[in-house]
Amino acid sequence: MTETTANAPLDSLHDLVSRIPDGAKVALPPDYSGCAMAAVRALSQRGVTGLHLVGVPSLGLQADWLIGAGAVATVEVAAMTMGEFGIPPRFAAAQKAGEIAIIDGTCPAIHAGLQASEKGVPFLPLRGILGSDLTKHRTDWIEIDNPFADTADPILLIAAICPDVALFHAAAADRNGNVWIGVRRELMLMAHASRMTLVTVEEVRDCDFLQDEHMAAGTIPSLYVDGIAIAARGADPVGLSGVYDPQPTVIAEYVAAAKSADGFADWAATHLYDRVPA
Amino acid sequence: MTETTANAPLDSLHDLVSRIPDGAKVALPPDYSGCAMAAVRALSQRGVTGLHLVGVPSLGLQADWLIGAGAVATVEVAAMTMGEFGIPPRFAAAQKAGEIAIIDGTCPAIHAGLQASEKGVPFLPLRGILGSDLTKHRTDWIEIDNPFADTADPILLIAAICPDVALFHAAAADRNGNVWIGVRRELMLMAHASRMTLVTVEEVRDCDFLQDEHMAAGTIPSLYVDGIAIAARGADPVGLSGVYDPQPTVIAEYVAAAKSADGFADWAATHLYDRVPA
Amino acid sequence: MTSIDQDRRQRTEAMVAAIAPRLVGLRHVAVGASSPIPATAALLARALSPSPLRVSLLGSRAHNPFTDGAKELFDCAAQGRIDAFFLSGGQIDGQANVNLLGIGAYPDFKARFPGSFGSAYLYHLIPRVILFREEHSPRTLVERVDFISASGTSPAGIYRVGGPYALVTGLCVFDFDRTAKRFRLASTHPGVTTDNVAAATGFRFDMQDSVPETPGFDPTTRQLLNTRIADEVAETYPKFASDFWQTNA
Amino acid sequence: MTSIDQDRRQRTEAMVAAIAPRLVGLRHVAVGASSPIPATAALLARALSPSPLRVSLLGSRAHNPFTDGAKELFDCAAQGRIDAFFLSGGQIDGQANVNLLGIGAYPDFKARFPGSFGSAYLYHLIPRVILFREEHSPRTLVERVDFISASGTSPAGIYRVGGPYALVTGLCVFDFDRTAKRFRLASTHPGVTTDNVAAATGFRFDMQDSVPETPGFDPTTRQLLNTRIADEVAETYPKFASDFWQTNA
Repeated sequence: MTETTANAPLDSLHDLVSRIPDGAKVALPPDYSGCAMAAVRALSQRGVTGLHLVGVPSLGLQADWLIGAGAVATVEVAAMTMGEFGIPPRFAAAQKAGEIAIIDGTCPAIHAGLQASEKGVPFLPLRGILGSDLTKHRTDWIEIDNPFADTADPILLIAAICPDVALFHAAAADRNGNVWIGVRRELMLMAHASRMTLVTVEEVRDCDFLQDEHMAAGTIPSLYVDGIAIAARGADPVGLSGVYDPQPTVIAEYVAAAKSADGFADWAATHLYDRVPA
Repeated sequence: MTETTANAPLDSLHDLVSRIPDGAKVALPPDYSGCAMAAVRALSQRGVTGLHLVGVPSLGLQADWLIGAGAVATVEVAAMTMGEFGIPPRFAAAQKAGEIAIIDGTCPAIHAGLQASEKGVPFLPLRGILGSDLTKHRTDWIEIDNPFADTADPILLIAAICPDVALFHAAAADRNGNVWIGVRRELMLMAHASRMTLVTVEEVRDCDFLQDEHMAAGTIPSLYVDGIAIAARGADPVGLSGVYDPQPTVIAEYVAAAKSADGFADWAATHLYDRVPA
Repeated sequence: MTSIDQDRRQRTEAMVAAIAPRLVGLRHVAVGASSPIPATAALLARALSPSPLRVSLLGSRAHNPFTDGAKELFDCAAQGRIDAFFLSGGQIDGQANVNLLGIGAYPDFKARFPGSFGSAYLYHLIPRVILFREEHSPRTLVERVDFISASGTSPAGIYRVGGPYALVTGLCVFDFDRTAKRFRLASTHPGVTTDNVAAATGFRFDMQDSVPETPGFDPTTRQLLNTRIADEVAETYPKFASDFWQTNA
Repeated sequence: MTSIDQDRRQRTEAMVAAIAPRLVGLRHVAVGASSPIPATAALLARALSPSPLRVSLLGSRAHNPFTDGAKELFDCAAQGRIDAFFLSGGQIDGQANVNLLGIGAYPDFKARFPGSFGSAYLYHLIPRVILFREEHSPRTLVERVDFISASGTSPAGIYRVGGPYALVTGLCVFDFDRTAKRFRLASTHPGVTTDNVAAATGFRFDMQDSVPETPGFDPTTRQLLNTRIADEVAETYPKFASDFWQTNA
């Protein structure tokens, strides 16, 4: 079932995350859209620091592990949420302690910033948003007057967001290093917009998704994929839509433990640092 | 196999094209990306006039039928080409006679204009293009100075292109009016960007593409589809990629006949106006 | 049917009953994630609507029509293809400003909420945005929000096709008057007086002499809710559906 | 092997032989539709390249890697993911301006070409754009194009990461000097003199005293071309492949 290719030789998880330098700007999906949780374990174990996380458009448990592990300097997000479990506990603590920079945005502006990077342009315009206090704190949002309008027509320009790395988990890669993401097109946008794309997958299939008319439309071509590692159940415990469900009891245990720094450290010793696949 | 739904009751070809008013701005794909040729026959037979065709991004035989039928006032395109058959003959004649307005553009600007419409913004910026004589003739392209740059940095803004109608042919619709287009995502962009989307399909399948993870990624949701008509081999003679091939001998016959207005009229009497399905 | 108390059940019912009629007749209603009450109201409105009403539930598989990634909801709104949407808020003020970010002064909030999500954008682009907040108290409904995630109104000359339409709480319904830029008490839920509302509301609002009660469900509608709608809700919100609606009524 | 005359075959071979070495070592070469000579050269370069070279052929199923619609080629170029591309032109001038629109004054051209396609954009964004035009005559290679579809050079201060790298014709190869903004004769094809080139060229160009002959194929490369490469070309250009390359050499 697995096969390496010239285009995308398979990495170990360890090697995959070794390509993420300290201080990198890393685009991550929200907990429901394909999180490379096994890679995040490996990254935490390595002791990475100074990451600038870009939530596409929000972050949850995945980011909280990294924040708890001291890996994160900045989060750029439309929201920090674990859904029914509320605000991620280590994020809440870091925010209270002033230990983390937060670039507060709004979902469509994050998507537009990534689309600007995808199109290789310095900005994209967006309607709405004007009047929100968010605009007061964003030097990378500039209001101009729409040059196509006859009368005054203020519109916001959103600067391109160019992550160094996009990191996510998907159901499968093929033998040529193409990655199938189905309708999760935000992952494709992340890959197009980022300088490097690293992916963990449940499995590698011995076929070519681009030659299969039913798979091609949901496939990120290997052109955009810089590294692939196999990680079976690599999205545990947040789950992989259509493949396996989230594990609410595991998440609840984490949330209970991570309310304090000590509790996180205890939890991490046995659940984060100890469980890194080779 | 076929079924009407509340979301997208099936139209006859005649009823489908009756929703395209004279003078409409109609977005059409190039000859290789799913042309609703049967619908174009029906439209020509109706005697539609004054159309503004937007090629996404080029046009060929499909547009030439409409131009020969006197239906077209304006073409907005990056190219007018029938590939190995050269420039469409009725277009060439209309251009020589000054009977048609031509808005000459470039492929990425047409896509960007449609993306601006898709995003509900008045313009999108694009790199490149500056220095092309095309810019001298486009009042809907405005050069500004990139407000995010520290030094002078001219960049072109492309006005949104908002077609009244997107018209194309696809392999299949499902019972809920969703249309499967596979990797032909430019058709999805056309649908998102246009006020109305009319589609002809080879068949309607008794299933829901959105519930099928392998079909969903290549599907235009019925939300964007305003009318569907069944037209078996509806893309003849330009063909439908992956379903049936173009018919070069039929196309060659057309090109030979349509070199003159009389030749076109003779050809059209038996091949365009006579062959409209009910 | 589980241990949800009767008060909570009644409030939830009243909120659904208040929202649903405000959606009937529309073409497309979208509901954000983690919004079971608006989802229930939207699915009920679809069943009651004389014309086809499309309901898109984010987070649902059966009712999520999007195939162009997470940006599609926002593009779709900007295209004018979404008629109604729902926003909640940690704070909502009398000018319908919404605060989803935190209490206190930015950035060192005393209490931080999850975040603004797409509110700043969708509030401007979707014609009928219905605000909902079950907790109706001076803490949640304030004179002035501490942080404007999404502004309720805009100055003349700002492109804005959307905005607040109503505010539905556990006590009552306010309609929003976009000209006066103020809420007007439209109805109070069963057992709630206008004095109760005034005491629980931190912002000033308009009120006519006589304020009707929020209409409840007739037996046919209740039957629909406890059968077909409960089943539809359960696809996305199974616990909510079993807590609130009898599927064997 | 069909009725293609020997001259045409030799010119085609020389063009492929001229283009391929200019692609070896790159990461990603894209080839537009209806471009069999560049496609052949790109596939040959892939086979000869010491490092992985990706070839994307528009209009090919096996070699088309795009899944985001017709816009993806252009986005991909702007992302810096395409190292080389090919443009032809109805007219090409001495400053490497390309005219794909028509002869005469816009808009009432005496002769109209198909159109500018993506040239105006890709020429600015792809580092190594190779111009190709088999017909080498004062009609095609002119002092000044009648219409600039895509400009060969840009003033300082214009964002431009791409541009002309070489011009390959049926007679010779010019390299483009971006500083001097002029072509320089790099080699002449077998049997062609510099005087032949000068007589056939409508623009002025630079030339060193001694101009080498365009290197041909060694036997190994010719064998590769007539076997594996011919098969790969045939997937997209079956007629061209059978016309020009012996698949049973």
